[in-house]
Amino acid sequence: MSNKESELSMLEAINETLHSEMERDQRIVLLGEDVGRNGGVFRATEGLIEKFGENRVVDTPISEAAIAGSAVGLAMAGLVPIAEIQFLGFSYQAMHQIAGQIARLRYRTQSRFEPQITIRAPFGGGVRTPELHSDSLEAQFANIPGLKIVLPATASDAKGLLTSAIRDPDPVLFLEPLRGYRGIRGLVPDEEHIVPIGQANLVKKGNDVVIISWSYQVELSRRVAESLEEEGISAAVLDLRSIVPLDVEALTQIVTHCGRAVVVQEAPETGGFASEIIATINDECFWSLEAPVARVSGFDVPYPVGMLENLYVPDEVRIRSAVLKTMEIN
Amino acid sequence: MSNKESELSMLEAINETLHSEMERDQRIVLLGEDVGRNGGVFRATEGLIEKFGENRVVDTPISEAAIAGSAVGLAMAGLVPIAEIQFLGFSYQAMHQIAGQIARLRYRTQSRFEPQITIRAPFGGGVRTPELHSDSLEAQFANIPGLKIVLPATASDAKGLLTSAIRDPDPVLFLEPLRGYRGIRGLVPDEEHIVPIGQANLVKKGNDVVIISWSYQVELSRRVAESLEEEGISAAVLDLRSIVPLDVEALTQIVTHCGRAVVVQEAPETGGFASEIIATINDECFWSLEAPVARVSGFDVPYPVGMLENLYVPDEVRIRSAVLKTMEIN
Amino acid sequence: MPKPNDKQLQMILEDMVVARTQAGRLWNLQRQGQVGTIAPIDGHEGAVVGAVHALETESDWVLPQYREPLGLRKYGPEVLDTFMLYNLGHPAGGHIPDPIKVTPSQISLGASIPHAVGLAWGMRLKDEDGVVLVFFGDGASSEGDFYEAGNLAGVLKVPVIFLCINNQWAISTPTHMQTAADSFASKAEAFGIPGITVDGNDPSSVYEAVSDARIRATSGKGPTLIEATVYRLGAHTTADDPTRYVPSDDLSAAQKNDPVHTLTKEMKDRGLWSDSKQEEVETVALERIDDAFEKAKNTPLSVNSLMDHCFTSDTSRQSRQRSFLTNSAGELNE
Amino acid sequence: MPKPNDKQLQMILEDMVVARTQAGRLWNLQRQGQVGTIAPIDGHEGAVVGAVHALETESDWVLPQYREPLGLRKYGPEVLDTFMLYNLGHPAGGHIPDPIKVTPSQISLGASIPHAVGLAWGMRLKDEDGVVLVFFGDGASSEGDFYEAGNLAGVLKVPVIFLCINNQWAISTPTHMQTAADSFASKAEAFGIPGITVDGNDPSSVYEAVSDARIRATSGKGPTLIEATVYRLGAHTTADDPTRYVPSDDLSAAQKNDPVHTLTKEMKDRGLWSDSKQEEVETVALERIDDAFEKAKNTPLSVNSLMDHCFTSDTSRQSRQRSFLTNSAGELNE
Ligand SMILES: Cc1ncc(C[n+]2csc(CCOP(=O)(O)OP(=O)(O)O)c2C)c(N)n1
Ligand SMILES: Cc1ncc(C[n+]2csc(CCOP(=O)(O)OP(=O)(O)O)c2C)c(N)n1
Ligand SMILES: [Mg+2]
Ligand SMILES: [Mg+2]
Repeated sequence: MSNKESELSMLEAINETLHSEMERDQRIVLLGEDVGRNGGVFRATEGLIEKFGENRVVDTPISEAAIAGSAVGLAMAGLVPIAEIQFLGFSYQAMHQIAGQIARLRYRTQSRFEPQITIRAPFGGGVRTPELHSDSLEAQFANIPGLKIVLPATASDAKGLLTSAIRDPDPVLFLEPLRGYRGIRGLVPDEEHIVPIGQANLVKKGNDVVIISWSYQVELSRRVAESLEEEGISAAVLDLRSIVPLDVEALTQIVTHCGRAVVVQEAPETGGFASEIIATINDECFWSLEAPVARVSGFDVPYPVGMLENLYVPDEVRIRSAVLKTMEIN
Repeated sequence: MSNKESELSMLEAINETLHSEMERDQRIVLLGEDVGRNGGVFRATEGLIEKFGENRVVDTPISEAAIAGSAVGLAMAGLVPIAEIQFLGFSYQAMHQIAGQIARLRYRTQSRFEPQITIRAPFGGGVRTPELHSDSLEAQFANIPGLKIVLPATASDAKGLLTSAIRDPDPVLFLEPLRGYRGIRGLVPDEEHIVPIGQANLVKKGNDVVIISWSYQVELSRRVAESLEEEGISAAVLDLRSIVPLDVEALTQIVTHCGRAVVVQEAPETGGFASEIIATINDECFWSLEAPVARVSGFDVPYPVGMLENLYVPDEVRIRSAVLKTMEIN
Repeated sequence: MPKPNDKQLQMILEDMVVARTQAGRLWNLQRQGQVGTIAPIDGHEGAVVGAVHALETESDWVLPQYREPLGLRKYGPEVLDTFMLYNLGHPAGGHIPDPIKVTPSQISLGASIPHAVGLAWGMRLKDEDGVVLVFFGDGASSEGDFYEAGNLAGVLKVPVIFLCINNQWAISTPTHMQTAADSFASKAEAFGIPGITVDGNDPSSVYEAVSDARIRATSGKGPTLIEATVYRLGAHTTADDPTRYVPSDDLSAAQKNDPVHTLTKEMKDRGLWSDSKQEEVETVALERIDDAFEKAKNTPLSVNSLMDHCFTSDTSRQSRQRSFLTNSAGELNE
Repeated sequence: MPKPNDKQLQMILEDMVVARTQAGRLWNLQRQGQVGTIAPIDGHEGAVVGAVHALETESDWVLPQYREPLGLRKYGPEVLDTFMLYNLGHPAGGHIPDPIKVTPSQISLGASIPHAVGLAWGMRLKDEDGVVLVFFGDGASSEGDFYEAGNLAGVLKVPVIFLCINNQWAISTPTHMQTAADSFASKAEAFGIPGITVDGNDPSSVYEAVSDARIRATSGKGPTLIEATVYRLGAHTTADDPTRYVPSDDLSAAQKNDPVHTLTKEMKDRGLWSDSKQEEVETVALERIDDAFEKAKNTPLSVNSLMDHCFTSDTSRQSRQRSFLTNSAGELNE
């Protein structure tokens, strides 16, 4: 195996991974709205129907529940479905299948049936989409036992984690940041690349405070952390990569080391996954804390229209200010 | 107005409230599966169709999305729908209407339309129901801005809070504990009784530790707290009554006073609302804490079948042991 | 129109009598507090058994709603054994063993219908023979899942049979409040597939309809929607009081068409059934269910069952929860 | 079958020309980065305007999907004014003022259909005159919401008109992959209501069908499903590249039936329209949309808008968030 890498956007990395995994495993079937002829509304599935044919790359009717629900049946038949929900907000239409069926199939049947199902969906703000295209719903899924929730923050991880997700015998919700599709680029290994699900990534080391985040917010957190170096603040950045399973060990280690933490999420504050991080820190390393953990979040309102988006989505200014405030506490 | 009270089960209190509110407000329309002729599968809507007729009490087809979705239209027409979802687990079928439409109607239309909608649904374990009848999904709704989430723990609050819910111009998810329908009884004012939404109830005062919970778990928490008195532990019990809005003031006050806290929920641990309580305590009264906040929860698996239920649902033993452990920390 | 021959009709009647007999015993077990909520099959026997006898157990899948399991005897004793575990609330009640092509009860109405479509689709992709038959009620037909899945199946032309058992009620909701459509079968129009209504009290009619649909499906012509009309002769479940809403005249009328009685009489008249045969079948059926019940009761259950089979391996939090459970099991499992 | 008279046809054509003209301007504004993603109405003008002209604006509601707003001129200038705010991403773009009986665009496919049923139901309960017309696409018809709502409407017999605009595409999905049903109108069978397919390129046919459905609805006979067949002449949205999937032959064929051109020609032939009229209408349409755009751009926006209108009053956490926003607004609003 060569160790060559290419610079790709996150979108290209995802597309490439779908190509190579479908090549590797004949059981994989891709289904969703506009995934075939159109190559996906963002081109994530470009070229797949041409290469693998209409049997393995299927444009479905506009029926999210039937997409998720038929994925269950495909898995029961021994196939490996990769279902696309065009925007995560429309997973609500399929919630009874995702939460009520997919997440419980193994448990309900005591492993008679194996839900080796990947659901891909873009989400997250910053690109002025219409309603329900930007909502960060990951915390709502995190409270549904039986679903793994994976959120890559780099192009390389997009490949490594998607490979793992597809091969994982458990159902994985693979959430792709809209803003990262073209906005995030990086070196990606050309050959097979596996990043195990459940291992957080310490993107940047640091001693004074750790910024904990996932998906696109990692990029912002990293920038903030780097800019803070110049001011003499040594901020670590932890990319959770997946929120279920949560890498409690990595989280505990870095929070214990730094004593201060800021959690950044784009979702509404109340009931967002940042709360779970704080609760976990409370459980695991309460006594190491030198200050309360800070949260940077969206607000407790529906994801807003375009002109208000910049106010809503956490940005470097807000993250920075939260870190500085946390550092001031004695 | 007389101050007379009657002893009622929570179910009777709910039924009585529906009767009196429908009497008071001609705009109220009740809709759901089996709510009419059958009086609801638990008899919560007993006698209503006889009194208010088939126009105001409507047995719908088995279509949760259409129940929630048509409630939006009824509200747009100026009516006040009370929709029943037969079991909260089947709100997943209506999630795109509840989360995607009802919760956003006011925001999206900048108050052109007012979603004065109450959605009633039973939930919670302990009565050996089939799948999806017992699941505690409140945290998943708490991350959906625009929904109020009210969970009464006593018969009297069931009346007082349901009255407020129905009259509230904002949409309210009113969650009724299955185990409490007949298992919880108490004195309920005969006349109009209003408990404002958003005010927690300090069920029991205490100085050493506070047990924070909602819905049926309040009853268990209260019993534990009372039994601990004999052992010289003064445990307060806070019934949140609603998780959105959350009574941050009451929460902060009692946690600050006690310095130790245990949060009890029936939902799975990861991403349950207990995490939000802990995050809120971290925000508001970190420095008062003498020990990390303890969580007593369901487990991170789907709600199990009958024979495993007692292992899953928090009981007095587990709550007690969590309180004692919290008290031991120095 | 392949009709069941006399031999098959005898087997069908036998399975119907077994189902009816075991349903009675199950009802009593529930009343004694020995098992959880039960949804009796009474009135559905002809439709369920007739349908299943038109299938090939080695190749064809059956996805039941929750009222059918006692009628699936043709698929092997494992179905009843597992069903009894299910009724006890034992986690193993969800695991009908391989290679039995039957899924456990589906509580979420309509939710199995897209599964059936996906499964049939997968079988075709794998070039497997066979069809998928999914049972659902008149009530379940109002769920979006039915329509979305039916429409998808029509487009994909997968080998699936949608079998709607119209027993006139969805708990307390009568069919005229469930839909204004001419029939449940007529909903097939929306999917561009054939729809047919058959008398579900006559297992031969159901057998024929399913056989035809099976031929259609296996020859690549796609799905069929079959509506089998019956009458729910019992309560919705052990938790239900149908006297609140079922008109007693309707019920008496329906009882005259009781599928078990009707076929028994016809077969007796034709010399294909006898009182002694009936007695023998009933006795064996009761022994069989009592055995299954005993076996189920004696199936061990460990504290670990609560955590097993969520994921293929525990997350770190699940490990912690599992240890907690194991450590405090004595205390917890009073 | 009430047909539009010549006067009405002139008004219909005028509204169609206005819609087409303004759609062009909107497309350009989007290309200049002045407004967000646009879903052009091109090809739908006849269906939308024809339908709306059969309604009574004082009593009848219109619930659009997202492609219709420019065709709703009959409902008053507020529709365009609000639509321009919407296109800018201004929160006021969701508030079409009372008493205009039009809702803002619905992004969630099919989600407005149960709203329409509930609204019509509520109007009947309140003894109000009028009907509710809900627009949705061939693609949206595959959502469970369409079927659940259609079925409920059939049972309740509420005064609603389901208007499915079949433009042959759901983004890149052609109708034969959307459903195997004979037509979208035939799905009405599943609801027990009448279904009719009309040529959506001919506004008169749509007008007639909606008029008939309106009479049915207001006389208590219940809902109607109308399928108006058109062809999407433009891209799905400004973010779409239809050359990837629309066969160019199909598109050229469709362009020959362009509803605006066809009616223009017919009306000119009949002496009811002229080039100068055309020019005048176009000029006014452009002035009108430019005005609306200017007005929208100048509509103030406060930081508070982010928090307003979630609940009737802020929760304590929302108050804290609001203060945070207001305090740091300078900093945030670079
Ligand atoms: C999605 C969903 N909604 C509601 C229920 C509650 N429920 C259980 S059975 C039932 C009626 C089902 O009627 P039908 O499908 O006709 O089946 P039958 O019981 O008549 O055999 C209802 C409403 C459920 N189990 N699932
Ligand atoms: C519930 C839902 N699923 C998916 C989408 C993404 N999407 C937007 S438009 C569209 C196609 C809609 O086609 P159709 O209903 O025919 O309307 P048209 O655009 O052709 O007018 C899709 C899939 C959405 N907006 N809502
Ligand atoms: Mg039924
Ligand atoms: Mg279309």
